[in-house]
Amino acid sequence: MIRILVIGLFCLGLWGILISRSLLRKIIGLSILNSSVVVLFILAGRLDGKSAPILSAVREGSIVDPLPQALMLTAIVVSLSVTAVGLILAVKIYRSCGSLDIKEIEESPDEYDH
Amino acid sequence: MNTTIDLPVILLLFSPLAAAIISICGKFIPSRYTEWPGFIVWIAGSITALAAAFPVIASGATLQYSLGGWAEPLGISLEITGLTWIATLTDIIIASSAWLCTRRSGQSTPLFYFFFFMALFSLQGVLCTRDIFNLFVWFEVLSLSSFVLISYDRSLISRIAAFRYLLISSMSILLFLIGVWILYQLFGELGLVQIGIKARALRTGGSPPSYSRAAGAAAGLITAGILTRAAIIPFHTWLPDAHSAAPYQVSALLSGFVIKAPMLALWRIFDAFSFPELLDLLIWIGGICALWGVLAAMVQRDAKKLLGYHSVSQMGYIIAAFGAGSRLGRTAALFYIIAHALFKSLLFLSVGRVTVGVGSRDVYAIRGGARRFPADTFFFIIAAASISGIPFFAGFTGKILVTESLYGHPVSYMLLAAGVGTAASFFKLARIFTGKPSPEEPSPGEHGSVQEEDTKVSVSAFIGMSIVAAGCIILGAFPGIVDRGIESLATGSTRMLKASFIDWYSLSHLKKASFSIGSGFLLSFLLVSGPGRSLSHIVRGLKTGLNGSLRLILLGFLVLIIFTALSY
Amino acid sequence: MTEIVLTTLLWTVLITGALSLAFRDLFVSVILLSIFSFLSALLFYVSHAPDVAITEAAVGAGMTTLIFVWAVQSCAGPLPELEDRKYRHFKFEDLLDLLLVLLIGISLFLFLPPLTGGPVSLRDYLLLKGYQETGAVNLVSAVYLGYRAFDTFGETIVLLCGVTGSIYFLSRTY
Amino acid sequence: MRTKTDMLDVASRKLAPYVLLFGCYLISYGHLSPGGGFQGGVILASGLILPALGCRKERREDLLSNYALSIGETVGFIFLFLLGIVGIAATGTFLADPFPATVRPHAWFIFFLNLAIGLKVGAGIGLLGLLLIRESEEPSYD
Repeated sequence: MIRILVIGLFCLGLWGILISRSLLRKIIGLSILNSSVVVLFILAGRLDGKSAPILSAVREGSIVDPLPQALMLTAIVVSLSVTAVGLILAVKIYRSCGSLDIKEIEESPDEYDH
Repeated sequence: MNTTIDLPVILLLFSPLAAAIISICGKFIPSRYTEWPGFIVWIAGSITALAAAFPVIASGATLQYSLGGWAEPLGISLEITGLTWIATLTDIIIASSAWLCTRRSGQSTPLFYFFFFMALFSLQGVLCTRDIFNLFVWFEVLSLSSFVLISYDRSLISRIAAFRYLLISSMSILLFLIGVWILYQLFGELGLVQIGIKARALRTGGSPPSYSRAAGAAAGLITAGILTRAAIIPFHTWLPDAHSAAPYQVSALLSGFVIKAPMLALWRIFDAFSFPELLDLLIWIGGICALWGVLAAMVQRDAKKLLGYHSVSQMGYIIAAFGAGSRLGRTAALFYIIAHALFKSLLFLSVGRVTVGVGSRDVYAIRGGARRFPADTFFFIIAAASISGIPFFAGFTGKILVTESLYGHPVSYMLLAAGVGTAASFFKLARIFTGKPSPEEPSPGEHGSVQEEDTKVSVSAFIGMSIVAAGCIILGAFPGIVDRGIESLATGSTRMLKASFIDWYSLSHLKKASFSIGSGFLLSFLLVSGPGRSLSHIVRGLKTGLNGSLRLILLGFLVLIIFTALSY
Repeated sequence: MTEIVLTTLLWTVLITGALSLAFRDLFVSVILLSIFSFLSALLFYVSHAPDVAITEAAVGAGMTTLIFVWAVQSCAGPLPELEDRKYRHFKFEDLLDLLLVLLIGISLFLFLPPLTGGPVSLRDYLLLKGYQETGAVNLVSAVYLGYRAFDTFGETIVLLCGVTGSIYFLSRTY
Repeated sequence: MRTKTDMLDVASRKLAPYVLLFGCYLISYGHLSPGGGFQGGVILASGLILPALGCRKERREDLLSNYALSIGETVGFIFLFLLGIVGIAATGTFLADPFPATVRPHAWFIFFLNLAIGLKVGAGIGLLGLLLIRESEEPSYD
């Protein structure tokens, strides 16, 4: 069940990127996609361990794998940077075009194609 | 045969970073105190490192470096192989010439140099790292600095191109990360060497089919993620826009090296995986890529977009040669990577200077470039002769190597046809240098940023472009010597070199070259004739928007995952 | 027991994400995305990943939301209000997209390895030696700033490039 | 930003120091408990942004100027880079723990790394947030 839900979350992100025509909504889709990858990494470590990977807090049983968690810290920061740059670019595009709709933006006159 | 020498690796990696830090200080102090020092620190550090590494590389060994003293599997290791060494040298040549052309142009600001050197730094990381998650981090640094560089000159088109690139590359890198997760879940390793050992054990040992399917899917996801960065069909749609919208110095760097570095990373990943079925598929992908790229390039009206589609096409040659898998194929791929890096950056620099000087990028409108830009015309001729495969230039040697490595394979005929198209489109592009400046051409200064100095080539730009042009000629003029060196670097051994058995100027090779150039010349007349132009207009109308390219990329991922999972 | 908690949380995360994509008002979408981040932070906390939970809460629910709110506010300014309502009728193309995404989901479902039972050698090594070798009680810190500090170094450079690029894009000269 | 009541104004001013304190806590205890340089840095940044977000425009006084923040970010990054170089000097590898193994169970090196990252992230993200708020107050159009 968990497996289906994680993959469902991933598909939701992809679907969001694909169908939405607003640039901002595409970035929302990208955020969801990124979260789904983080959830995948974290949950996979989770199901084998019984406590957080902090030695002072280990109660009984084994800990969860700390390595994917460290990797995901990096992935989250990277997604923050990409989101920030993407959003600011989208706003700048909106200010030049007056539209956030990708179809309208791409139909804006391109002097060499017509 | 591994040696541990620390200094060259660290120097190679961190001299671009130091240059970036020095450049950004130009925001606080006058930038004339930071411009040259940054460049000199970078080039001196890199060249020293390469020189120091050379004895080890020449003896066929590699330099390794574990960061923080933590070895794999937990830590991260860097490595300089022969491949990295020669690729870095190419990178330095191209980047220094792009840097020299940037001086005195509108892009010459501390921030531009900062992102320029950050891109070089991440390229070095991509080339050196031996850890698959670390590769992801460097890819992200590379793409973030590319976004800024592409949209540096504030035009709407460049912003849209940067946004498309951002969305496509971020989406595909997340699929890449899922591949990394599969590998970690299966093998518990992130180092490429360890992954390779376990993957080989998986293939030979009788493991359950679900495991090998998962490993295959991981290979597919990772390959597709990297192919997106290398702009191979069907993942190429971001490239022509991004490379044509960027300032021309950036296009030279992007087309010259930024799309090659992922190829070299893929090379190391394939060494780890050893996946012959996927290599066979890559040959076909390469053939289609070469042919489609050149078809799209022939019909373009925008000079820089034409060059951008040519990058797609030439990446097809590289990946087809790489897919051949043999030692000759690898030599051909590496040779072509270097040759294409040199002549494509020279093309972007010379054509870019003309288009900026004239204030237009329309192939059909610009005329008389040779009178106003004599130096650029000279460099253009060298680069165009190289890319079209005229004997004694780099492209000729490269094309012989590629076709020899694919001897008898149907794809080699596709590559021959692509060669005809390449010649044709460059004859078409060369028209911007012929004739007299026409009266209807937009006058300089109309677009605001065009100054009178732009038409005169500055000394530093001339030196920069001469270095690259010399590289093109050396690669073409001494094929035997150069290829032996490249083959020994590519394969890491010096015995039984295949490249030394090729008869470079045999009759069949010369016949092929003259056939492709001759028919290309005829085809170019067809292209610029009335019907050809209207046909071109129709084909140009088939461009894929952002949503279309996302669909195409996801479809590519789907096909590749299913193929690799079932065939591993 | 925890299985149930995880499944419930995942469902709520999924539904919030879907709602955030479905709402027409971009502002509501952004707030829902913030709730989505917060819920996934909760999910990470339940999954014994407190470090990731704090990061997700600070970044996803905090900073990202701030930037999103700014973007939505900037795009609804003096210029005519954007509304993608008029494009909202379902088309054949959308069905093909759905099919494509579903096929990718199905192939991932078939080919992904199970979520449990991965190799544990690195984890056991860290439990045994991590504290002695790096001195960090928090083993995530031991990996993040000890064994794989180079990743962290690269990550700060990503952030540096992102922040510098954003500032450049925001500046008046751009 | 239309309706900023006195309540919001006062609350955001009084809350900010505690947020900053919490950020410092996360940074300095990153090796012992959940948290660390990055998380603490983001919290620090929100502590810097909070007064700007809540205060009325005319009453706004930023804790640190943009110039100071950009200097802070650069200094943080160079500090991090130097920490790596110290590793080269001490043991020969970049980002190695320079403290002798006898001190080892104390995570001094990780503490310093957290400090550098916290400074860099806090200043960088704080600067970004402040610029966004200023930009929304007086947007620029091309």
